[in-house]
Amino acid sequence: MSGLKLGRLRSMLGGALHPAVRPLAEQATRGEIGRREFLRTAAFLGVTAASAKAFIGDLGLVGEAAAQGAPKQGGTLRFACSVMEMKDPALVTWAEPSNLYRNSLEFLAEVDADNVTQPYLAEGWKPSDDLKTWTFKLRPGVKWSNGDDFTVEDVEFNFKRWQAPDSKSPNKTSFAMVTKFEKLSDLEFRLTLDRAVLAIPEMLYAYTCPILHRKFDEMGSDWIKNPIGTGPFQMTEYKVSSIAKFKRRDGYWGKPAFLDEIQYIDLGTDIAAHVAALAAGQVDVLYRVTIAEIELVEKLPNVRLLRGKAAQTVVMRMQVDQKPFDDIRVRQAVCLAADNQKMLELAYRNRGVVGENHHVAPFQPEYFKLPPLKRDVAKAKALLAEAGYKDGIDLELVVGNTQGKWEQDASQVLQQALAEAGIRLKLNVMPAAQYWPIWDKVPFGVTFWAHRPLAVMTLDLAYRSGASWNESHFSDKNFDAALDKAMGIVNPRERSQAMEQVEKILQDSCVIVQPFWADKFAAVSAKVNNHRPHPADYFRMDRVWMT
Amino acid sequence: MTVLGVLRRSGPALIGGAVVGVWLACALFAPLLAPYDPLKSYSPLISPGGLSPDGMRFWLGTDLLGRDILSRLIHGARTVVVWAGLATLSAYVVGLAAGLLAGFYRGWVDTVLSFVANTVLSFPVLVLYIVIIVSIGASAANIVIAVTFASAPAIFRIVRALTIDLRSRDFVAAAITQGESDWRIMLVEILPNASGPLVVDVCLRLGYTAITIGVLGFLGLGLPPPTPDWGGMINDGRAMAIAFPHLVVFPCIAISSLMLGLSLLADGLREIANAGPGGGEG
Amino acid sequence: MEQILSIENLSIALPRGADRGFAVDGVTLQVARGEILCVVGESGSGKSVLASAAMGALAPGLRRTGGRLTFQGQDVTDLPEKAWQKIRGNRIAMIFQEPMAALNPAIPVGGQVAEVLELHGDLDRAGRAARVLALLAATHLPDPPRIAASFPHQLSGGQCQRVVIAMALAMNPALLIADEPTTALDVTTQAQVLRLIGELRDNFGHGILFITHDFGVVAEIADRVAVMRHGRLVEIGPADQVLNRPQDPYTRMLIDAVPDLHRQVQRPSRQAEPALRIEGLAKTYGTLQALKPVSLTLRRGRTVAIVGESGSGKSTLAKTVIRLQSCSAGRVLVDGQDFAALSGRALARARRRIQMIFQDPFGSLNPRRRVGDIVGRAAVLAGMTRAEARARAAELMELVGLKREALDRRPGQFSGGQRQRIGIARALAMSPEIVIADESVSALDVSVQKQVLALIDDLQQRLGLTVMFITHDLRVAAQIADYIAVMRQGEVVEFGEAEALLAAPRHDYTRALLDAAPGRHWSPPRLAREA
Amino acid sequence: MKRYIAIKLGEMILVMLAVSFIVHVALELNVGDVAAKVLGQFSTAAQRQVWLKENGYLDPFLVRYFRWLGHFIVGDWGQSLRFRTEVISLIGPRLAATGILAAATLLVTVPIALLLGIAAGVREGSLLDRGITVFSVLTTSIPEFASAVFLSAVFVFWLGLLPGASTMTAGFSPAELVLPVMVLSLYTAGYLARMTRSSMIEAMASPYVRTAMMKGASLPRIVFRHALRNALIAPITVIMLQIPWLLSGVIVVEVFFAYKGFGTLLFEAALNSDIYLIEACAMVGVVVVVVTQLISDMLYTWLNPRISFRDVGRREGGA
Repeated sequence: MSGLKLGRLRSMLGGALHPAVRPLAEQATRGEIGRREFLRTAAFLGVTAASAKAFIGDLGLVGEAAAQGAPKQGGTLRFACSVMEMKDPALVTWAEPSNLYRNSLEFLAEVDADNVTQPYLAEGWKPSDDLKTWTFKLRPGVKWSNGDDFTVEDVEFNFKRWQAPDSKSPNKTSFAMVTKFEKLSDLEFRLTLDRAVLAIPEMLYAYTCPILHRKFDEMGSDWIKNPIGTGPFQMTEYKVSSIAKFKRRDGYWGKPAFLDEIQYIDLGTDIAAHVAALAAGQVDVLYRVTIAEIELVEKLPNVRLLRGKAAQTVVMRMQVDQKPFDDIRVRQAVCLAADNQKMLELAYRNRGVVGENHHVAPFQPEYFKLPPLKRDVAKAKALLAEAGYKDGIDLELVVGNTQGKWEQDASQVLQQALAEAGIRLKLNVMPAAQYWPIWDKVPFGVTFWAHRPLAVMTLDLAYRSGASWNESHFSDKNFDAALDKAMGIVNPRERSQAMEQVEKILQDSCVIVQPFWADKFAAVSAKVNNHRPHPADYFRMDRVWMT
Repeated sequence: MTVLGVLRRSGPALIGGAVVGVWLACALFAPLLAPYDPLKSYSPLISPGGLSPDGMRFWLGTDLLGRDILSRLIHGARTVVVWAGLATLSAYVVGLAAGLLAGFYRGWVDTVLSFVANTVLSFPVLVLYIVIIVSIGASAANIVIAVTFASAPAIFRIVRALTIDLRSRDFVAAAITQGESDWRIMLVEILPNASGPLVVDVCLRLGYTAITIGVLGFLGLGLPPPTPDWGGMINDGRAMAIAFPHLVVFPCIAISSLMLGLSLLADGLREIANAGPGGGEG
Repeated sequence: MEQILSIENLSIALPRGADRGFAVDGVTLQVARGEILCVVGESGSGKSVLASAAMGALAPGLRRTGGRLTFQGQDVTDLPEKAWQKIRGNRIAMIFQEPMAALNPAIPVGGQVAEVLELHGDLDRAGRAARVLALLAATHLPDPPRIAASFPHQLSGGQCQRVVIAMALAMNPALLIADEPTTALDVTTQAQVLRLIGELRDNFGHGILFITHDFGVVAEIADRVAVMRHGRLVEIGPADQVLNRPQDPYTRMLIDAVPDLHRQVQRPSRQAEPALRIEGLAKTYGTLQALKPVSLTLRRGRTVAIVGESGSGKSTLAKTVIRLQSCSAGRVLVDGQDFAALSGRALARARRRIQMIFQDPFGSLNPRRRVGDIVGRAAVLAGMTRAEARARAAELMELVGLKREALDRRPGQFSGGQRQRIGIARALAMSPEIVIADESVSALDVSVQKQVLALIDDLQQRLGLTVMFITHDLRVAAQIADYIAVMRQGEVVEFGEAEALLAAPRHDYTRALLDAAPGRHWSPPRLAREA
Repeated sequence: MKRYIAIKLGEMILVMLAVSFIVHVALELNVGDVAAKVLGQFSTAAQRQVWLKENGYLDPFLVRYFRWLGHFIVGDWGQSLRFRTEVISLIGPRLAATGILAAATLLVTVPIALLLGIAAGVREGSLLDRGITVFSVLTTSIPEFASAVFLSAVFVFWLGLLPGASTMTAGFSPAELVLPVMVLSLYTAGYLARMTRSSMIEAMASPYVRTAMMKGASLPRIVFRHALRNALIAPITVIMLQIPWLLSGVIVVEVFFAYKGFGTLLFEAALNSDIYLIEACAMVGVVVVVVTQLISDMLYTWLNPRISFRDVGRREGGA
């Protein structure tokens, strides 16, 4: 992690700095905190990151640099993306549909393509020192597409909906710590939490958190029928698994979008068809390109491959309360025998960063570097023998290929590696649709974890005792406490140090084999400008233009 | 009469038999014939005939995970022979039993069995596969079950028609007048005489079953990895085929050559059977 | 006399690997205007190949290796295909064995006749239609317009053969080649077709090359006779000479084998107790009454021949008696026990008492099993060990005149006659009291037929068998039966002692059958066997 | 004939009952997953249980089956879980799309296949025959998903002539039909050509062809007037029997080219345990199969005057 040039930073940030920014900037310069973390925290402290765009090139995000030439108004963009059912945006279960309504529905905060959190419908926010009280100020002058004013009542409606006893939204659990929603004025509200949470703004950009109109339920709880939103586009057509169209609307509170129309075209489940469609000029943007198509996309004329780092990964997680994984020696043997580097090399062709079995990415702000993992087949064997599996052990790994065949490929490399230690791994590969209903039920499974701005967000969801998505059933009081501690620290450097213990407990417990952090790819036709891969695949289309 | 003796009577049968024989040999002696371990990763995406960094030559190249394609093809023959063979065999057991019973007894037995067969045949086959495998999961054994379920009715029809025909032959009448038991008549008098057309059908069905396993792989319902199977190899390499054609071309050649061999064999056997007396033997 | 067709020293080679080198071997013969030359021979004698050669249309694999073919003075030996197309159907026409199969199932027969006119004549459409109707009328088909519009499957076999003949006559050809034209027909139909062919020769003076294996037919129709054996012509001459004073030993043997309609052998006394009584046996399929109540008594050690044309119910009777199909009503009494009412184990036990010898020696033996297993199976069923069964099978083989080595072979390696012997051995293996022979000699060549009939007769004498002999051939019935039952449309119309019935038939239908028997006035001369 | 159709339709209803029951039983095995599919993989067990109860999934199996049956008969085919819309409204357009694909495929396939089959069958064993046989065996032995790769490599990526996906979202586009039709035709044509060839060979060896030859007819006349009509009976009935196959067998091609037809609908429905949609698809499938069988039988009778409808009902075999 190289430092920033302090002079450049100063010139960029100008004179009017929040007092806390300066020590941050110094930390950044010394390389103690990441560049992105600096920007994020700066924004967090009320510094708008408007001028930060100049840094994009330095941020390790290959792809779209600063705008090429002057933006052009108009045009229709065709976006290859599955068009799924999404009557209730708070209930969608995939990022894909969120990218559709993202054109019309907006969030309180935005995490942009650089992983920097920005004000959105909320103009700003301010946490208390103990991070248990958050005050949000809403943007004035925002109007719904039906002419209504956007007020704090809309926000209150959404929070109540998420937290209602019969709520089926995952938001119910993710905002369970919010004990009180207070309306302070028409454009101000305060959240009271029962524990310190650092990532409230980031959490509010989750794809289940779009702000719906306060009368959404009164109007039939069907957004497809009543597509009212605050965003720059208006939905005009919606055919599930076929096509969705959004037209630019007048009266948007922000800068009007460049595109006249966006069409989302459902190309089915086979990504080969997507690439073929892009090659044939039938679509302009691919939602996603998997590692399998990389070489092909690189060869295509008039197509650009976009690549970005993201904290997305697969984990081969073991349920710690299921035989034989309830014996830590078995889990240790699996982790020791696994070859994360080889999985990255073969299954993801080295286009990523090797994983360290603790689910914190080196490019996430709170990462603490632990000593590197060492593969030790002999020790794995010894542990197995100790656990009573002298002649090796038979395990079954369930693979859903939810993100592509590389999950299966990685599993096959794992299979080879484990075989060396006498672990006979059987792969049970099933279609994604079949895998999802059981993703958290199988004793040993491969799960894809999408990007989250902060590692603690993932850890909180997936490894805290009793957490809703705790698929491994991992439960450790020390881990929970350490995580709580880290989550209560604002200063990145201190937080990173606090993370040492969190990472170590998780790594030592051998809950997951985490082969690598997978780079993110997207592809666009050469006509498309300023489309940038977002680490979480959250695409805002209002700044994209066509030539 | 020896197998070779029969095959020599028809050019297509000889060629087809040779191709099928080569693949059978591959299946039998895969570990001896394959130059490398089919499951081991060496060096990814080497082109055909290329060398790995440590100087090993891969005549058909390596796949995405660095496994030798030639070795996987040779071992894949075993997968095809075993699983397509098993699936075909079990479909035959069911189809034969039902067909013999229906054709021999006619009457309500025939009505019921024919209705069951028609019901399954009215079911779009691929949907049948998908529904079966989605509801009982994808595994080699379940593929066998699915193929059995889907092919048995067709076999049933063939066997039933043959049985009805043979049932009217005088040698069956002779057996009846001798007071032979029904099952003996079916198994000793009828079944061996139905084997001619059935052998031809077996050849073709084996090929289609091999392809079906591949198609199921395409739909995400195939044999579990890392079992090297040709359909799966094609499917795995499909997305990268345009950048790395060798991933798909060789397994395709393998599957097509086996199909071609089986079809030629079937054609040849049919020719031999039609060639007249003497053809009924062996 | 004008020679229409002249074949000189014609040789036709068989493909390599066949059991002999030539299908036709140095044959020389002529057909003159207005004469019928019958080519007689047993199966495999090369007579059909000769007919194809005369049409210039050898089957693939055959080739001419020598000889000349002259047609109406023109050397047609090496005529190209195009030229042959102008001759075929025009100047030489053919009549086929299976008239139904010879007609295209998808085209109305009128159109098929008209096609010949279209190919060779210069008539317009209306002219052709009129000529088709005239031709159909000339072959004595009723209601020609209706026939012309019919598809082959809507016509009877005899009608189809008339259509084929009409087709052959369309261009009034000089030469007609008839290849076993009546073999597939019932005897009364056969008589009509033969009469028609004779009439044509008389009226139009065609030369006719008539291929047949049936000496009765030869006696009925031939002007001259040529006898073929293994591709060679063994004898040729006027009909009277060849039929009554044959020179060649082979011809003599053949003619000697033809059963005589007028029986000369006296059979021993016929008084015997009943072995099988059929009482009011009936069989219906849906609304079709295949067997009207039939009653018949078979006496021990005697033979009853059931005679009738196809569809008369004679086979249904046999199958119902032996329980290959169930009856709708009636009883079958064997020693007072109703065989028709048995079931289960009792039926299986009783089955051995009635056995059957089947028609088709190719279809009645399981080609996949060894003869020893087939014949010895009865013994195994009776509870003998394998070795005992084998010994018994060997005994039976000797009984039917086969060698014991035959036990290790499969049916495919035997000739038709030998297979029929194996079939007889199998039936006898059960030590039955009653044997039903269903057309058991009709698929055999005449020389073989004679041997098999003699065998059955001999066994009957030795074992005291009661025989029910189903046949369509009156000559065979006359040869073997003590009693004859004549069946028509599921009914026995006449029953009586054989000589009396043949000499003085009482029922019209019996009379008609006898009248239709080809060559009924000819008694084959009984010649000392020299061959 | 009327009687025959009535029998056939009665049979169809029986088969539909049987098939619907089988599908219900098969999907019964993972009925619990339905809630997970509707509510998302991250929903809680309690939420799923409530949903199952609300939607009647906790009732006994037979109750649910007969409830479905009752609704189905009156035209209420239920809601698709995946598309959250009336099943009945989904099927029509998808069926039409696949119908277009199937029709185009047959239009391309049939003339080519018949021509090849006849050419090969007239002279069995000739070089042309061997060539055509090898070609047709080859095309039928390349899996469709492989030929789809090769064809799109050539026509989309290399030559850039054709669109790579056939979604038809911008309305009907013949160009988007080309590749799927090509892939399907390759396979079907080979199969059909083989069929035509063998029935041509049979016809050429028949006595009536010999009769025609003995009439002095030339080879072309023999082939086209005598052999062909009889030889076509089998292939034409096979063509009809291909239609159900096209309807379901196109799944691979439709998925590959993202064609929004009946095949992809079925595929998605099956993968998502979308029970009502699967049921409806299966029912439509049965109707298509039975109706094409019916038409095939009628064609058979029409082509083959020997067969009456009574016989057709008893006819065995088929493809």
